[in-house]
Amino acid sequence: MSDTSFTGRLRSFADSDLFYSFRRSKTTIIAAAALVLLFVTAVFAPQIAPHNPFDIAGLNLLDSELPPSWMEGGNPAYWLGTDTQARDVVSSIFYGLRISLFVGFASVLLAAVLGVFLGLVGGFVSGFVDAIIMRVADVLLSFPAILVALLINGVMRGILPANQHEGAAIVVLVLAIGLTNWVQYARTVRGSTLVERQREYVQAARTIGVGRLRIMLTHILPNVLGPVLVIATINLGMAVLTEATLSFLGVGMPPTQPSLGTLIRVGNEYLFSGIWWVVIFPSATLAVLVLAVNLIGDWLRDALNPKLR
Amino acid sequence: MLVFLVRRLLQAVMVMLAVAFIAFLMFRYLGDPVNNIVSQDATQEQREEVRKRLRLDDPLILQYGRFVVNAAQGDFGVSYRNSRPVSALLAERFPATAELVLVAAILSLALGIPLGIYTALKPRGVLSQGLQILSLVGISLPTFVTGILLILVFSVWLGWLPSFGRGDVIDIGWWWTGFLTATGLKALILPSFMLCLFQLTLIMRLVRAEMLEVLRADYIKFARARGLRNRTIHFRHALKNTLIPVVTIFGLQLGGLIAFAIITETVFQWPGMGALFIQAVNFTDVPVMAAYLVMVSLLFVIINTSVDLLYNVIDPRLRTDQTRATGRGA
Amino acid sequence: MRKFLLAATAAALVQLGLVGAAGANTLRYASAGDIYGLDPHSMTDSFSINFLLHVYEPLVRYNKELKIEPALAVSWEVVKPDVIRYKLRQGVKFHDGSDFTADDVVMSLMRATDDKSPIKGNLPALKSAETVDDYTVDLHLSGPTPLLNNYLTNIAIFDAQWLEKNGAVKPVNAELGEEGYTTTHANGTGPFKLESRRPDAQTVLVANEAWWEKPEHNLTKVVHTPISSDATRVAALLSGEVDIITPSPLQDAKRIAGSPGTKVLESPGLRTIMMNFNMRDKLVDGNVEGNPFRDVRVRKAVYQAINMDLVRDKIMRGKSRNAGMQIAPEVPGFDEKLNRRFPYDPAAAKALLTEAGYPNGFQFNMNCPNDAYVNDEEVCQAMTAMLAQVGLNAKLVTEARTLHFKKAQEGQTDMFMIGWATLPMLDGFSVLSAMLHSPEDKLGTWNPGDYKNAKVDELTKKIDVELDEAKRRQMMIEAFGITEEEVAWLPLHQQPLSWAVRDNVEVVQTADDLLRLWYTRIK
Amino acid sequence: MALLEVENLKVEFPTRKGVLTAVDNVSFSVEQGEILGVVGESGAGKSMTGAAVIGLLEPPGRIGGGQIRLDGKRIDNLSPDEMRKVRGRHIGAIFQDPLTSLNPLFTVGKQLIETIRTHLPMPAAEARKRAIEWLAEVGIPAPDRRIDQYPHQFSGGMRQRVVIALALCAEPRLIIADEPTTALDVSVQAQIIALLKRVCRERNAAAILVTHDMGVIAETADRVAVMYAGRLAEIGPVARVLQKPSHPYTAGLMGSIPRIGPRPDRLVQIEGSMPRLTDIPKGCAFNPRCPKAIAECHHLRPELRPVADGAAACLLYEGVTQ
Repeated sequence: MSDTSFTGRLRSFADSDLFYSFRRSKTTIIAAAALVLLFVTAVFAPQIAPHNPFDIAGLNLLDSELPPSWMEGGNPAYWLGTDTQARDVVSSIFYGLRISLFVGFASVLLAAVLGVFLGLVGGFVSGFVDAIIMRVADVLLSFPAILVALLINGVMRGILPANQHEGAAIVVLVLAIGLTNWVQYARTVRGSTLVERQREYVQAARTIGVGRLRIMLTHILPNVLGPVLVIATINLGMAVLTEATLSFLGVGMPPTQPSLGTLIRVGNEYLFSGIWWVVIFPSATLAVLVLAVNLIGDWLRDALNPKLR
Repeated sequence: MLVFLVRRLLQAVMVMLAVAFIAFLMFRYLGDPVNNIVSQDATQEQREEVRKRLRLDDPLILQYGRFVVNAAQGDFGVSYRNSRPVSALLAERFPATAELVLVAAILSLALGIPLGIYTALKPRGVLSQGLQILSLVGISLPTFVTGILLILVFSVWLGWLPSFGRGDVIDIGWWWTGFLTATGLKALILPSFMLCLFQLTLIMRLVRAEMLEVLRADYIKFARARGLRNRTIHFRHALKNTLIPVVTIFGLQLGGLIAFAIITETVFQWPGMGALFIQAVNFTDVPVMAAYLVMVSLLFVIINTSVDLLYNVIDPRLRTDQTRATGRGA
Repeated sequence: MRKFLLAATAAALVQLGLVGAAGANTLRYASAGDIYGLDPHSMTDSFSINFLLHVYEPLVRYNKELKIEPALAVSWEVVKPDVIRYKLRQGVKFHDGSDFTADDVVMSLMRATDDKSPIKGNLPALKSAETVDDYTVDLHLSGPTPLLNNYLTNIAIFDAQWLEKNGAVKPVNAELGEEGYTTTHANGTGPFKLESRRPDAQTVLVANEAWWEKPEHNLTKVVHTPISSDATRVAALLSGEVDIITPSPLQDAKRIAGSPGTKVLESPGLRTIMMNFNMRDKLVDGNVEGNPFRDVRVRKAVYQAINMDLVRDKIMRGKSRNAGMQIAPEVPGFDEKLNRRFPYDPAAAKALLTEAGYPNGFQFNMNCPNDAYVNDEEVCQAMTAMLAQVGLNAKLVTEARTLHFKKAQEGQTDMFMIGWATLPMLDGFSVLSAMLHSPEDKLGTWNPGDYKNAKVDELTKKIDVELDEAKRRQMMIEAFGITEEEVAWLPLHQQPLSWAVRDNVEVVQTADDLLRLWYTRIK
Repeated sequence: MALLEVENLKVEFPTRKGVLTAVDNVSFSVEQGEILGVVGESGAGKSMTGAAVIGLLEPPGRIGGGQIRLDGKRIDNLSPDEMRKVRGRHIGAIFQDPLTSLNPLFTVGKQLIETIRTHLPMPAAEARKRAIEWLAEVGIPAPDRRIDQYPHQFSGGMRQRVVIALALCAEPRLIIADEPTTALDVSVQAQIIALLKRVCRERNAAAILVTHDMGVIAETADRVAVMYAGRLAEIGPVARVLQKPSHPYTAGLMGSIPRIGPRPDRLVQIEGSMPRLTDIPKGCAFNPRCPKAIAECHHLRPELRPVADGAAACLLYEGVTQ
């Protein structure tokens, strides 16, 4: 009888195949470490960041555009230098990461859940329902996230009283990115569901009276998780960047609270002008984030894939 | 097959109507076009006049109805910004985007599939691990940063490639093509590579995942048992089976390319529909935006339908079984 | 190391012929946006109109010092307070060879001020025009119009026969879905002729050998391409694909100056950036009763809380010029004494706030564009930080200009940023009539904050019809004095013009940020 | 000299919990034209033995010891390419599920012609003629029309016939059939078995028939080898082994087959189940379940001894008294 206490469960996890394949591949360990590090810095940003870039009263324009501390003209208080608004680059990355991680993961989750469910329903219950879902997908597919965001933003601003706009900004971002990205998941899952639906094990399950919903979730879903994971991990990077473009349109976070994406978008204007650190470090952070997520996605997909075990 | 096409056509019309309706709903939140038409020091009375002449104050439904009726006759109205009929603008711009997206798509397949196969056949190889990480870096850097870096290296430092524009184009009747001139081709290299980067990574990873799975299939084991050469097994038997799901994803991602073209065209000043759309958003040029969205939605329906048809061509199981073909294609 | 690398590429480029002499004297010019079309009467965008004034010509034009000088008209005299007689230049030919006569002027003026013409507002006072003889025209006005010539500098003169032949007598009105012959064809008298045009891709002009004036320029061909992305535009210059770019991003100035073969031209421009105060009864996004901005002490506190020297040195890299007035020195109505700003003094600002009853400040909305003016978003962010230091909590929103100006126009902001260059009339009256006069049919269109001062309204109406230039300027200075005392607006600075050229290009940079190629030479 | 000689074959699987031995020094040989049946519960190592002979062990499985000789030449230590030439040309294979053994996207003819031309250089036209002959040979009606059809257009039985054609078209002299009839219904099974016997007899080809179905073995095989937990329990002529099994495990197996006949006696059931590879008992692997187990069986591992006209690995035959 498996020991269901926490330590027991932990021990049984420790010697399971999953953990074994994790231990063996070096890249996955590094990726996991990087991801944990990024999460920790994001969650504990206020505690560990040397400065608070969002406290605009504390900014002193005199020390803007300082190079990283190890270069001449650098100030040791600002390890990686400061940006045009005299915000410490390191702290801005920590705070920016917080927003980008939340928006990124929340929107990918929303898109994945919505997409997978509609894909399953579409593929499983083909015919009329399937046609509607696919056509709604086509409609949504043609709208770039930018336009959907403006619509949701407009509606949200219309409903909520002025003082709640701050909080609403994040919700608008997640909804906008999520609602425009679910289509990829839906179509992929639909494709696989059409194939799986023919398989004997599904017909067998139906003959013994298993509910359609349970069949979809417990039988078909594990088999279609592979491509979904690939898309989800790749889309995370895209979601963070889309958030930056939306902020540019005034829909996202206010400029005084830049996300990681916004730091890159603003910094990009200065790529040529010599203050490269304003864009290179945030971009590097994003690159590490996306890399880590995708490598872990790969490992998870191979480890969980029922066929590969 | 005909029934399938007719049904898809009907659905396409519905999709376009829905897209146009949502587009009109949305334009109210994009800012007021009048601000851009009249000069900054125009009087309130002048603004009212423009609003009246553009019939902006009509109820939404009326504006939408008028748009649909005109669109049916191919008249998408005139752009507020450069006072030219939208249909002419789109006809001029479509070839630029089409050629860019086409080359990017081909590039992503030409690079994506072989790389996907290589990383699948030698999963543990150092090179394939490296390739995988490299491909990931390609999509984790924001596109506008990669674009600028490409320009910095290939135009400014090396001076090999132009940093902007589409080079010389030749008018072959109804289409402006950049394929037939040296400068046109040179101008195409950087933007198409930047555009294909995202698609390339996705195809590579999907081909790898599918190939790994196919290599475990019984018919592959049987093929090896028959002593067939590795090359035949990998590139004939395994590859064809791998490509079926990749076709779906590719068809789907083709749509993504069109949306992505917007950023690429702005960075490389590529005179395509994407750049036109961004100008329209900045200028709240309602006719251009509405026409662009309707056309893009038509494009998506066409792409999705052709992908489903392509499914039948590649997968003989469907082709020979007519009834299931229409079922599957719904 | 980078310096060496760039030098090497420049040398390499020459051998590659990428940079090589493309034709005798071809100038490749890249700007941020493309011209909207080829008909100068069908649009109000000042960049497009100026570009087209290389192909078409007005009766009078601005010279290098932005003073009015004769163009197609050689002289003018006041026959009656509301009738001005213009003597036209003789022997001038249009590009298609037909002669320039008085009929062309009358039809062009009537076309520009036609009821359906979008630029009707640029020539408000004209009632009708009448030919006296082949080379003399009388303009009948609705009243004395001291700024008539300023307006005429922007009205292009078409060839009457050419218009009739191509059915383009009526102006083209984009909003009504018309596309006229003049949108895609051009026939002017100007120094350059249109050779070819692919919208948003390339427009090519060639020198007009038969131009009536001896050309100061030595160009044979001009190739204009729009490049909207700043970084790409700079790259195009550095890689030698273009000879001149306007505007050139401020932050890249050091880099361009440092690269071999390129240099930067910078000077403060006419466009004055300023902030509007919402003086209506309630704040849009405030947390206090009523509207503190109605109290001049609060407005003065905001004024003195902002350190414009720091903004100039840090954000604008020392290139902007701080402004006390809402107009630049080149604009009539400017007065040196009035241009001195209230001193930056956070302590005084806090004292004023306490005196006005808001010891720990209050919350309000501040709306700025992020793609309209030089470093607009960065300036607003810096101001938000400075205001926070005196307890004023500005909730900053930055967005694209169409969204920003829509909100500003509809009074949905407490403070909003706007830039004003008084073009095309180039006169203080433009600010007084649009921004300081209380909203009243044609006046006060950019006064959503509802600032109202009877004396200023009275003075503005008098200035509109005062023909005596000295008296007109005195009244303008008096009006501006009042509005400054009352801190009706918060002027910030004149933003810098920044163009970048290859070393072999000599160009005249004028404060209105408009490139006049007939003064440009290639060494 | 026998066509195929397998000596002390050992197949190992290195896993993180130590090296597992799936086939533990098995020896047997197959003469020309002879059909050797290999039976045993699933997981006894039957398929693993077949896979080892044809060199298709799934990694990380590997041959840990012993030799496999075909026509006297060792084939267990060949380079991958040399082994590839053996497969198909000298050793044919037939797998269990006809549904998945054929590539769905290629016509049956294309797969046949491809295999023929890989091993027997001939022009395409002639290869096609040969392929049609093979389809006829395995009993496919209207072969010249059906050659251009796709696998999904054939029934289960028909597809297994195509698989057999594919396995034989390069004229191998040894066939390894791994559960060829398991996926088919009974009526089709009989046809496939008859086809297999006829083909082997006509070509004097040897065959190893791996199955858990005693009925198939009784009808088809000349000799039968019984495997238990990766070891060879007994081997001998099929008639004798079925009637008078020497090894207690074989007896148990035979007892559990329902017989058509007058006496409705109870079926003999063997208690417990076959041990997993990770926990094979010391001594004779069958001892915990063996009714005749004696003390020594728990720690002495029996050698394969000639018994009657075959051989068996059981302490009963090593003169060890009760």
